[in-house]
Parts: sequence; structure tokens; C-alpha cells
Amino acid sequence: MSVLDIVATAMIAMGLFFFLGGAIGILRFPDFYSRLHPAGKLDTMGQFAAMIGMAIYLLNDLSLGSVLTALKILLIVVFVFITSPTATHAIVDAGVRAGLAPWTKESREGRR
Amino acid sequence: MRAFALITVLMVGGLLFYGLPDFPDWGDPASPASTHLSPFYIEQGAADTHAPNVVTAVLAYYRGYDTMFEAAVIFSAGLACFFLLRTFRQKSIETRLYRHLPTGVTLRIEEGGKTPEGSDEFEPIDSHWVPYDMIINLTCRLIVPFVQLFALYVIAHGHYSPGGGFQGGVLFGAAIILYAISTDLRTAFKRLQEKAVMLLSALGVLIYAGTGVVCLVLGGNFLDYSFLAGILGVDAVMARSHGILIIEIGVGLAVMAVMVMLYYNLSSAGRHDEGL
Amino acid sequence: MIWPVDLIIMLLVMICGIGAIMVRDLLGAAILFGAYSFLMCLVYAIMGAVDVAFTEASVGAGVSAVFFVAAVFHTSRRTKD
Amino acid sequence: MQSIFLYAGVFLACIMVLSLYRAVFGPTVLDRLIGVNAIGSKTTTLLILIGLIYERVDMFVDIALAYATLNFIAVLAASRYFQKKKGLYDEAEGR
Amino acid sequence: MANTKPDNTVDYQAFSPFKPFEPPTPPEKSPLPYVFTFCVCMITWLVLSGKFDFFHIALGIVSSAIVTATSGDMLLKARRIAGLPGAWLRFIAYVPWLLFEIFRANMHVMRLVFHPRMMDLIDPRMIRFQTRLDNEMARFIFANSITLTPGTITVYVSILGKYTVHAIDRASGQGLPGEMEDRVGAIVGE
Repeated sequence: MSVLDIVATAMIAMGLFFFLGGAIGILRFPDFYSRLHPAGKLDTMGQFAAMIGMAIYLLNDLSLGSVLTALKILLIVVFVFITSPTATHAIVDAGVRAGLAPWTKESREGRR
Repeated sequence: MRAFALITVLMVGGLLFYGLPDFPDWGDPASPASTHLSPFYIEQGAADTHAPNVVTAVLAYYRGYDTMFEAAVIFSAGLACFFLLRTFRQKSIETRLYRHLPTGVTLRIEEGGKTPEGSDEFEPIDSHWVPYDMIINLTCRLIVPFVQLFALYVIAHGHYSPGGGFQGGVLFGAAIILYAISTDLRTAFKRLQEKAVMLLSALGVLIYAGTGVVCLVLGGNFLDYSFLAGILGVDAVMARSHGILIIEIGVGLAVMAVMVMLYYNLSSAGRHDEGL
Repeated sequence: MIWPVDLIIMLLVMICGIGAIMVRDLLGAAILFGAYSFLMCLVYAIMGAVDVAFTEASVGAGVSAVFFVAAVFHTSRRTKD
Repeated sequence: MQSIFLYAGVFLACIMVLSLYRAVFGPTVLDRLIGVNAIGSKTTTLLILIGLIYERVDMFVDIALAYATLNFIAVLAASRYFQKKKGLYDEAEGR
Repeated sequence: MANTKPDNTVDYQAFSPFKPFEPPTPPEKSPLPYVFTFCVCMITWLVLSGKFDFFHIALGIVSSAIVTATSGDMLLKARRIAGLPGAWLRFIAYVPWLLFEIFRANMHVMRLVFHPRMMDLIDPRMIRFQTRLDNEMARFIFANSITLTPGTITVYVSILGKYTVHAIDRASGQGLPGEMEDRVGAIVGE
């Protein structure tokens, strides 16, 4: 294994860790608004880390084709960084407009 | 009734499972499908059409007649949606709302429901209107050109990579749908009118069938692109490659126009007001 | 064919399909059908049918989900049975 | 390296089960939407991983790019349903 | 019925300090946005295509021309051309800082996710504040940066620049607008 392989493996492992955090966060958080936090941030970061790792792995053999493929993966990353916050914003805006009440600490203590 | 449906589903499913062992194994080299026809396509495809992607060669050259009718089916689906849903009669509107464009304030204009004379600062909006959302709007403005370019890339590179006319057309239509979602339907009409959509969908099928007819006139079989060599000025193999590209463009045009037409009619229930 | 990934994705496809039938809300069913298309695209990609996967991704996941939502928007969200 | 990618793919597919739980059993439609969005982002990564396993990344990267786009369009259309001031719950349920 | 207005927690039509009416400036007829779009499309095509023979580059020129003709005025508005290269350079300088902030934010949310007593730590709340950024693009970058960084999601940005933000706990909401607004403002040169 070369140095690039080790770096790529570490990046992919980090991405998978973030993905795991996102999935568990979506399950654990109490209401819709707070579930969006792991869904919007951790998934973006996981995608970013894993894809950068794979692009680094592709640079092992420096040919024109592999460099262009790595650039395409970078294009996906840029795409995700523009669209993912917007999708999160669209979902939360839809929730507010639909009149979904946010979960707050007071509401939980009031129920006790 | 539900019990009857359940029994029917179970019986049909049981019959299907009963017939399952008669199929050849997954990827079996001795199966009938992969003894005669598939080797021919795989061996001859690249040599005949100069297209490394065998699927494109099969779809657009060997089975071009099938694909032509697939495009025709999509075109007729678009036509059916148009005839079923489109309404031309103006319904009487109970409330007239207008948006003042420079400030974004929503107004209701009483007197006859008309905007002031000679003013183009007002646009009519529906009773259920969507407020101007800057983030979604800007994002779509940023990514729509790239989606369109990617769609054209998919159409043009069907020979080498996955994709082709159908997928590229759907992507191009999706870009226009994205623009229509992010603003509203009336703004999308300014870029791509309904008449243009109808004409483009017919033009796509016409390009496909017309290529076949041109081949027929030049003395070959229907959709035998090697006879286009005289017109295009290349040898027969490259002529087949270029012929595949031409009909991919036709399929892409037809699919794109039909997708946009379906969206226009479905999202506004045929009234073409503001849409989804 | 990579069988461990394939097995899990097949299981997910089954859960997703059954869920899309069982959900009473039609909008939820449309959204679940989008997820079903995503997963079917993965199955095709694992089997090596790249063109079919591309078609499924573009038609099934993207455009047909939009059409379903638009249709539900103008009709009712409730199933009859 | 191939085995690492294979393990990563299996792990990612297992994570998708967790997201699918939210998509199938989510209490409201918007929770399902979050789950489907999460599934979409994981699928984009998994497609490139599959490409790396098969050593044909140039084929799969196009699908992943199309996928990232269309996932966004579907989510935007579904959220637009609620932005048009339609209620979160069914009209017939009377809530 | 569907017509009943849901009780929103956010006031969407907040047009409080009403601006004096200015007639909309007609968009300048400048070829610059089209040239810019064509160049960007051509570069993207070369990256996507990977084939540099004459035929494919000609296809790329035709495709870029089609995209420029249909949506050439989307990427840039003509009015915003002034100071463009400097803004791009400053934006590239902003990205590493943003990536570091995103990484910190993820660690914060990660700690919340795996914390056993998570329910006691989180305290979701809505925060409203007024920005001083005037440029639409700057507001857009600011809103998306807020969504990507510590425990905050942009819910709505009104036309007059009033932000509504959902924060997951008390600490993450306090830093707004703060340093990030200054940095975003520096991009567009305010």
C-alpha cells in the first residue's frame, strides 16, 4: 500500500463514520427540526470526506483518464455543497409553513 | 374482494416461482440467449458502428426499429396527457392578486381587477402563491446551466459511456422542470413556450423517422445508416456512428419536450397558471 | 456481482416496496417510491447493467417522483382502501 | 484495496437500513423526506464505491452525478407541496 | 379546508422599514454574462468529455452554445460584473476557513449524537436577526454557510435581510451573525 492508499482509506473511514453519526442522529433526535441537523450537516461532510478519499485513490496512476475522473468526483462534491444546504433549507421551510410545532425544552418540562 | 385479490396474487406468484427453475442460470454461457445473438453483437458491434458501448449499438442500430416506436410511444403519452388535462376555458377568478415586482409586496386590485395602465411592474399570482425564496432561486440559477450541459454531454457521449438520447433528454427536461419549480410556471413559459414544446416533441420523432426515410431513399434498408456515407462524406462505419448520434439527438429532443409537457400540464392541472 | 452488498440492497428494496404499499398517505407513498427507485438503480448498477441503472436513476428517481407529487397535489392525499 | 472498498460498501449498505427506518416509519411525511434524502446521499457514495470495486469508475461517475442532481429535484418538489400552504396532515383526517 | 392558514411561528411578510419606491433599473444589455457562461461551459465540457479530438470539441462548442442561448443570463446578472475577479479570489480564500468551521460543526453535532444524555443537552430554539449584507449573492453564501456550520439551519431569509435560524442548543446560536458575516461581507467588498 502506498501513502495515497493509506490517506484514501483514512478519508473513506472518516466519511463512513460521519455517515454513521448522521444515520443514528436521524433516529435519536426528538423532533423533525432537530433531526435535520444531522441530516443536513453530517451527511454532507460524510459525502465530502468519502468522495475526496476516492478521488485521492484514483490519483495512484497518474494518467489523463484517472485525473479527469477525479475532477468529475470533485464536481460532484461542489454540486453537493451547493445543493445539500438548499435541500435542508427547503425541507425546514416546508415544515414551518405546514405549521409543525418545534420541540423545545419547555414543552417537555411542561409535560412532566 | 380483498381475499379474492390475495388468492389471485398468491396463485400467480406461485406459478411464477414454479416456472423459475426452467430459466437458465444467471450469466450461464450455455443459455440460448448468449450462444448465438449476444456473441455476434459483442464481436461485431464495435467493428460495425465504431461504438464501444454495445448497448448503444444494439439499441440504436441493430434494434433501431424498436427504439423508433419507443420514441413514438413516449410522444403519444405526451399527446394523451395534453388532450386529457389541458383546459383552455378561463375560470372566473374570485380573488385577483398581484405581486409588485420591485418590492415583492402582494396586492389585491379591486376596480375591474386590472393593473395600472402601461405598467409592467405587476405580475398576476394565484391565491395559493409561493413567496419569493432567495436561496432556492439562486441555487437553481447556479446549477441549471450545468445540468443542461451534463444532459447534452450524456446525449453526445452515448457511444462511449452509459447514457444516450433517452437519459440525456430526461436530464435536460429535469433542468427545465427544476427552473419551473424554483420560480414558477409563468417564468418558465418565458424561456420555453408551450407551442415550442409541442413542436420540439414532434420534431424529435420526425428526425428519427426522417433519418430512416433518407436511408430508404438513398437505396438502403430503413434505418441502415451506412447509406448516409455519401451525404456525410465519410466511410460506412463512421456513417453508422454519426447516424446513431443523429437519432440519439432525435430521441433526446422528443423525450425532453414530452417531459416538460407532462410537467406543465400535471403541475397546474392543465390551467397553466402558476404550477407546483 | 458483489453478493454481500447485493443481498442487503435487495432486502432494502423489499422493505421499501412493502412500505410504499402499506402507507396510507399517498404523498408518503410517492416519496417512498422515489427511495425504491434509488435502490433499484443500485441493484442494476451492482449487476453491471449501467445503462439500465442510468435510466432508472433519471426517470424513476427524479422525474417520476416530481410527477407523482404534482398529481397528488391536484387530487387527494387519501387512498380509497 | 478492493477488499477495503467491499467492506466500506457493506458498511454503507448497513447504514442505509437505519435511514430507511426513518423513511418507512417516520411519523410525518417530512420525516420520510429526510430519510429519503439521507438514502440518496449515501447512494451517491455507494455508486462510486461500486465503480471502484469493478475498476470502472469512469462509467459509474456519470450516474452518480445525475443522481446527485435528481435527488435534489425530487426533494425540492416534495417540499414545494407544503410551501403552497397545504396542511401537513390529511384533509380527511380532520386534525 | 386547505384554505385555512396554518399558525406559522415565523412572520413571513415582515416588511417593516418600508423602502422608498425605486423604479426597477432595466437590465443592461451586456454580452459579458454570455461570454462568461460559454467559457465556463466549455471548461466543464472538456473535464466531462475527456476526448480532445476535433469532432468532440466541435460537439462541445455546439452544446455550450445551446446552453448559453437557453440560460446564458442565469449564472451572472449583468449588473454584478464589476469587481468580479477579486470577488472570486476572496471567495477561494474564504473556502478553507469555511471547511474548518464545517469540520468543527460536525464534531459538535457528532458529540450530541453519541452522547447518552442527549435529550438534556439539546435546547432547540428559533433565532431572528437582521443582517447588514446588501448583496443577494452574499446573503446566499451567508445563509448556506449558516446551514453548514455549528448546530444552526437557516429557515427563512426575508427580502429585507431578516434571517430566521433554528439552533440546536444555546451555545451554537449565540455566535450569530458574528465573525462569519464579516468574512462574507469581505468577499463582496463591503
